[in-house]
Amino acid sequence: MTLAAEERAELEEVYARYADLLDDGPLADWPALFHEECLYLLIPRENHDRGLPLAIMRCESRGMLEDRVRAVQETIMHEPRYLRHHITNVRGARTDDGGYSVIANYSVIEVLQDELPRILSVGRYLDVLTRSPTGALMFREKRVVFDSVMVPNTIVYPL
Amino acid sequence: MTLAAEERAELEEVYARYADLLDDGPLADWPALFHEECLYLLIPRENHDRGLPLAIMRCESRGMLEDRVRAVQETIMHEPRYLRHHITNVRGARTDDGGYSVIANYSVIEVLQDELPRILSVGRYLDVLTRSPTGALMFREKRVVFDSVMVPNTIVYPL
Amino acid sequence: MTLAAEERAELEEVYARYADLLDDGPLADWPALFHEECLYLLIPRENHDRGLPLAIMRCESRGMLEDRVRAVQETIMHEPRYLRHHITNVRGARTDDGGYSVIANYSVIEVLQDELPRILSVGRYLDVLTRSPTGALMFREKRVVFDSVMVPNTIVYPL
Amino acid sequence: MDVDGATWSWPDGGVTEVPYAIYTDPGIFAREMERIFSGPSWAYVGLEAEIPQPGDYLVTRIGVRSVVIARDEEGAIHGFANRCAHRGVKVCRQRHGNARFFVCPYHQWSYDARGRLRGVPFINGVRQQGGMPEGFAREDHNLPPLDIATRGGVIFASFSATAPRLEDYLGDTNLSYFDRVFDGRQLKVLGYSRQRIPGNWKLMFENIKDPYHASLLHVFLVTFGLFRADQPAQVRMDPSGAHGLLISRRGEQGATADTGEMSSMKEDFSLADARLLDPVKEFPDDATVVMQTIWPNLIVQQQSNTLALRQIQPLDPGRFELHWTFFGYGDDDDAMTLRRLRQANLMSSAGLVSADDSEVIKLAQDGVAQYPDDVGVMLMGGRGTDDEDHMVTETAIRAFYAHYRRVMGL
Amino acid sequence: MDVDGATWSWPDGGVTEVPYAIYTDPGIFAREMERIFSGPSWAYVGLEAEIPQPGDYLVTRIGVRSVVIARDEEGAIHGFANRCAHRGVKVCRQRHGNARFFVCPYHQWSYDARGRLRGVPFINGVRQQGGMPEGFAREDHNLPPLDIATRGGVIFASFSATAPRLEDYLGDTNLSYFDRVFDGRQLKVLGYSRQRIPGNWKLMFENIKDPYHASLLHVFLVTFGLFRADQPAQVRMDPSGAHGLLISRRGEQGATADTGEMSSMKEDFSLADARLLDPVKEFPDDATVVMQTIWPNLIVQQQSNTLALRQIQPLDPGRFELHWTFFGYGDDDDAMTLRRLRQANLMSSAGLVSADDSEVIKLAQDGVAQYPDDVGVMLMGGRGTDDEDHMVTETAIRAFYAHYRRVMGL
Amino acid sequence: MDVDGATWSWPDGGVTEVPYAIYTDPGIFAREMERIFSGPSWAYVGLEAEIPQPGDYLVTRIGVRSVVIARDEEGAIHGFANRCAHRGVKVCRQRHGNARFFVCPYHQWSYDARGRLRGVPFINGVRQQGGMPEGFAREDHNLPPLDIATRGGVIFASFSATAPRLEDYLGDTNLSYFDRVFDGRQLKVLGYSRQRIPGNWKLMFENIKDPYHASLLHVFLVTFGLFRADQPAQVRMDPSGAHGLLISRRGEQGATADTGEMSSMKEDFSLADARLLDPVKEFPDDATVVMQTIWPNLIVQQQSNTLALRQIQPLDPGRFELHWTFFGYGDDDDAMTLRRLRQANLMSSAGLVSADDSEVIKLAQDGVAQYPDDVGVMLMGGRGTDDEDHMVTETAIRAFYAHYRRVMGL
Ligand code: FES
Ligand code: FES
Ligand code: FES
Ligand SMILES: [Fe+3]
Ligand SMILES: [Fe+3]
Ligand SMILES: [Fe+3]
Repeated sequence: MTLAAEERAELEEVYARYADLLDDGPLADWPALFHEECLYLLIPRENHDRGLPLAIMRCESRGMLEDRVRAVQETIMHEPRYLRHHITNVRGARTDDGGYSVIANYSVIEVLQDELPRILSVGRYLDVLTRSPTGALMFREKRVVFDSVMVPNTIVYPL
Repeated sequence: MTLAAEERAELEEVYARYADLLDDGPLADWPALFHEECLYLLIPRENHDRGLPLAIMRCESRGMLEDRVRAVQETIMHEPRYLRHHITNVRGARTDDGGYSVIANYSVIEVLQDELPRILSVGRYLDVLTRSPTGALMFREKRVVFDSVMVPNTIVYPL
Repeated sequence: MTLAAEERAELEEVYARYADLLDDGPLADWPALFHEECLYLLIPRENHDRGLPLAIMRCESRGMLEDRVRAVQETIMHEPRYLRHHITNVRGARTDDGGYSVIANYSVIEVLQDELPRILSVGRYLDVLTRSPTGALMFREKRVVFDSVMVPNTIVYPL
Repeated sequence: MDVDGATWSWPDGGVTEVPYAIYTDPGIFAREMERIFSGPSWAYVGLEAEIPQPGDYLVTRIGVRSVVIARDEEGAIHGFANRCAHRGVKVCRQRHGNARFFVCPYHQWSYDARGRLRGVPFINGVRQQGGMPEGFAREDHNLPPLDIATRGGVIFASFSATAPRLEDYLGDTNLSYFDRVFDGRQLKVLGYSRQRIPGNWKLMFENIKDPYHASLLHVFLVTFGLFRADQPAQVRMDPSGAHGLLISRRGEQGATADTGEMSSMKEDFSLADARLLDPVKEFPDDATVVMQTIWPNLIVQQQSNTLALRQIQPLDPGRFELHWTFFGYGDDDDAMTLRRLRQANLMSSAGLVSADDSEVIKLAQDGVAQYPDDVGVMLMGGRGTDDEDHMVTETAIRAFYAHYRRVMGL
Repeated sequence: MDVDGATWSWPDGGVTEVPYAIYTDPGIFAREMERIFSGPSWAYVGLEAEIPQPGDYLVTRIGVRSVVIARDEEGAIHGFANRCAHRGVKVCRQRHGNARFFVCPYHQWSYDARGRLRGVPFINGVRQQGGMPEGFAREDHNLPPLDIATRGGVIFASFSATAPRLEDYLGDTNLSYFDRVFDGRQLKVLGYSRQRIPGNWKLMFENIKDPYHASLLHVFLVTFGLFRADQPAQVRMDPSGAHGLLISRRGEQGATADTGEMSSMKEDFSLADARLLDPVKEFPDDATVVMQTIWPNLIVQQQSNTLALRQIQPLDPGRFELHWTFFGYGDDDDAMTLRRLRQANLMSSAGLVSADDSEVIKLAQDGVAQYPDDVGVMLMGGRGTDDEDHMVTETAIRAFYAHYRRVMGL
Repeated sequence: MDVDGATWSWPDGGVTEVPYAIYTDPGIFAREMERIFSGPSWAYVGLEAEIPQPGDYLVTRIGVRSVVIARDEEGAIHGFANRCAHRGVKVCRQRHGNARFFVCPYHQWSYDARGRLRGVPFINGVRQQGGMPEGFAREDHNLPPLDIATRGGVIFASFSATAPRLEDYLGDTNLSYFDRVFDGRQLKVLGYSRQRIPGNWKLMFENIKDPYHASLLHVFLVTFGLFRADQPAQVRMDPSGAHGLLISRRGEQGATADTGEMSSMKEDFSLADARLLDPVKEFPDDATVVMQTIWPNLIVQQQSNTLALRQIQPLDPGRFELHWTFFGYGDDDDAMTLRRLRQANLMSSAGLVSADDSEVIKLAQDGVAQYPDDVGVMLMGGRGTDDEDHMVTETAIRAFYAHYRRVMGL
């Protein structure tokens, strides 16, 4: 089943805003893209393919997303860096509740101070979006399955 | 001549599915995106620009695509790897038979086991799509012209 | 405010053509995508974030863009190279004059002769597009804010 | 400098001064691979639970060397170098699998689970032509075998045939804490996390053997009282100093007389979703954190209810990989499994706590690499290398380097 | 180890044992660049068909050194180092082109097709100021020239003036097979394929000189009977052992008495589109595959109807580039050209067959790099270095290393 | 080769022959870091305008070493190594900021603006346990300090305490031209450009000290008459030859008697938008271009109205970074600021002119790296090292290497 142009346009907007908030902030607004009851998993493709449950980030509610954001900003010691997303090849299907189940490819390029850009992470989003009472699309589930199983040092920010 | 939103949406779907099948499989379903009489060329930009015909993959029918897929899976000895496509900046024009001639940019990031992600190939698709009796878009021609003329070791999977 | 599918499609076309002209030429046609009174800045994110005005390319008119293009082709000594753009996650808003203010993510992969592909530049476009008398969209302002502050040797072509 | 050329020697000051050269010098690294990782040590290579069935195998690295750990048809575990006896090709390309024989892709020499050469195609030639010469014996071309020792479901291997019994190697104290986690219950693998850290591999051991940093670097730990300098703690070593234990008990949160010096503490930070931290007691003693370091490549982590083995794989003087295996027990109920998975948010390549460590290790490597002739000082808690009953000490690091100097002859 | 310091020597066992150090040691690599690639050898640099017109030139590498091969106004071919005599700048940046003079970008010193310095801007200064001093003579600053030899449209070059005649260099047997492909007909370049392989350059020669692997590694070849150990074959060398020939004739497909040991064979694999393999006989003899290796950097491939030259360009001990030039003949009809292009599916950086080789070479480098002190064994077919009439032998590799040891003084 | 092993020596020919090995050899690079960048030299580290307030600091590199330059509460400027005295961690991670104390992230040792150790958490232990031993004195663990010299708002630093007065170091001529730009007016930073160039750091100095290339390589300069060999010019050095000045005055455009040899000139190229080039005279003298090179890491650029400091940061023999700081004066009006910003199109990592230089430096490194035993020749303008009044000379490069050889003992 393919998406109508208007549906695709709406999804592209959501993903553009998602990238925007993670790359250019404010990071504190990013959790608002998720439903209060949500599941966010950052999971190595190796675990995903083998049916192993371990994720390197696991947030089971918007609250946990907010805690992660706050920790990134207030508690985690890390070098300054820039991140840049490319989210492409969005494909999906309508769900019964007027939302969508979506698959998209992503890559995140990281720039550490005085370093050349490098690929921090690459993989696929396995998402379920639902509609808020106001009709806005929100993430109910987001599984970031990353092919780049060997992480270059540290992943500080959500992807 | 620009594409209407619905036309663009339909093309985006085709390319998303194309990426999906190569990156996450089943690879065996990938040839079905092509017309039985088709031409698939994986050609270094150097040859393309100089008018030299040699391609490093040359499939002149869906059957040859199937043979390539089967060889990848059954005969070629290769290290395990993940591939991830980004297909962007799709632009095209309607053709007389209701299909499209399309140009798109692509990159493929490769992840070998225990290695960091790297760019395997980058370049441009020069495609001709046609409609099947059922109205579905299929590739009649696909020229993968890759800028990354110096191949990092081996290209095992089609791009 | 989100863009309608048709608006998004029109913008995607503009950016696809933009990438096309820079990656595959003719480069001489690229300035025609800009309004005669335009501002093109290639500015390190570091300067942009700190409010420092210095850009490494600064063109204040289409004429200056033409001068840059001509210098690239006739006066700057440089090694042969291929460039490939990915312009993604386009988001924007309509402006009063029927144009758009747009933000998009970009990356440019560079291939030097006999080298492996590498990321030349990554960042974000901060653009203002306006309509020409004929109704075509043209860039009135384009700020290329690049995260990859440490430039790998030289940037010869506009990004 | 040239460590082999005897033009270089360890500076005075015993183990209170550590020369930066040991983090960057290729000659020292080469000797480490030889004497430490290929010497009479027991390197962690995996869990029995990862290769439960006959024919199951896994591939890992000891130092820079790829090795295969395989279970034979009788269920016995063996190990051998992952490098064909013919012309050196890596025989095994998958990280894990099940195989009766290991067949090299190049000429299909095949080896059994012991790494013994079993098949050589065309050994007698084809149609009376070619084949192996007089005197060629398969048994002369087995793969270099590894000694294997297992305990509590954990597999160790050694390139040397002269390593002491694993139990003697660990020593009583470390053995007892090892048995505390690996108590005979079935282990259940929950998943893996892998990261490549741009620092010398010894910086990882320094980090885990260093209770001093925990209350200062790890704001998250301090803020939520998970680990603090003013909490009851012990530092324990084996007699050699090679292995170490960091044992602590969660205490009060909030400010106390001693938190003044923990300037990093965020008193106003409370979790929006408390489920992230809802530890339950699951071990007989009161310890809430036990970090065990086992020479030369293993960290056993028990941080509240998140259990993990961290395997250190050096790549070169300036880089190492950390391979995490998260696990629980076969008898965990779903709630406990979920708890372990949630607490894993603190410890991984993206851990709320461990991210501090991988980031600071990079900063350490960046710092020392610029000053090859300088030294670091390890004076906290004095100059000794003995056990301590508090966290304000670098004694375990000093003990580690005392052992290191003996093994390396530096 | 230090090969120059005489602290290292080739292990006993002659050429049946090859030390892994020669694949990884920088000192050995430096010596290879000096004695092999800059010594009295003939390195392949291109085809006359690539520079047909006066002024045409191409840029390639001999070992790690960039060189220019140019045709002068009289049509004669010359070669010289691509490195300005002034301050070392790479003079020529394009892979190929047409130029009367080669002008360095930095100060525009210009050289002719022989690499002779012709122009020095401001050699006499400007307005009586500056310029070159007394005694400066342009002829003292020509670019290091290369000796050039051509045969059958193929161009070879040498940094040394003492290389033997090309014909003597190749020897009768190799010369006759060289002439078999380069028989005087006009050559038509079909295109290029380039790949950077993470392995030592000698592993490429081992691979092509090794008929033993073909029936085992190359499932595709075996499955379609293109190359099998039970087919008629010869291995031929020149007297020095430097060059080699692998000659075979396609035989039956399907199982035979001997295919049992070719466990990899896929009997049920038949092509959906048979056009991929429709070879036609085009050479006088019955050989369907002739792979020729020419010291120090060339492989001439005739695999059915796909013809290619593979040029080896070492980068460092652990990496080399393979530059493929595919060609046909000026008198090929379209059907033959199309046939060659189709069969190229088997041989390139994405070849159904050659992909096995580039992948296995990486696995070999990965394997040997971990064990610098070990050796590979080359005993298949005995210990000799003579010609053989079958495929079950490593004789050509042994012969190659016998020559290698002489040249390298190892 | 081994420069320390005395197995290597500078070739004959004084400074007219420069061995390529100095661009590629690790041993020579290590000695450069020691004797040149850590020796009695003054390295540029920043501008006072970048740290105007008490507590302001910036982080930069001298050679490969990270350093902090900080202004204390009294407004005095200090510098120290950015490397913790405890265990080597990079203390400061931001490129710039404001801080009263510099706190190492690992154990929060804190240092003041002089790099003096002020705080050591738990120095007395916790609850009578642990802490620092008898005899531990904070003052024994200060960070290695830098000597600081400032002039005209420019900050220089030295790892050595024996560097001469900055004024004596520069010499009268260079000092006067330095004062010409840094004349006491407030400086206004316009922004930064940073690039990593794949060449040896000395190639950057050669380039700027080389007026000979400007009229030949830089087609844009020549075409628009900004810099030409037939224009009035001087080359000036300090007595040591370490520092240099290239001074020229814009002359006519279009062809003249001497442009014949500037084959690169594009007479038909006129700007579509002339605002790119509308220089105004702003200095008392007639010089339109003054390029000053200050040993060991600074280029002061005045090209028409674009002013920049270029700081050279070597990474290894084959790579260096160029960090550009563009500036104007506090009393510039908007038109002048805009003019400087427009003219910056000529000079940066994407400069219409400087792009030629970064590209040619890569080509030089590519060229010399292939021929480690060859030499470059520097004969233009003779063999001397004295000042000249024209552009057709390499005298400043010869003077640079004469000084280099003395400092390096080569
Ligand atoms: S290399 Fe393993 S079988 Fe030959
Ligand atoms: S370096 Fe070639 S002309 Fe100066
Ligand atoms: S390393 Fe800086 S405080 Fe310990
Ligand atoms: Fe820690
Ligand atoms: Fe092969
Ligand atoms: Fe210049």
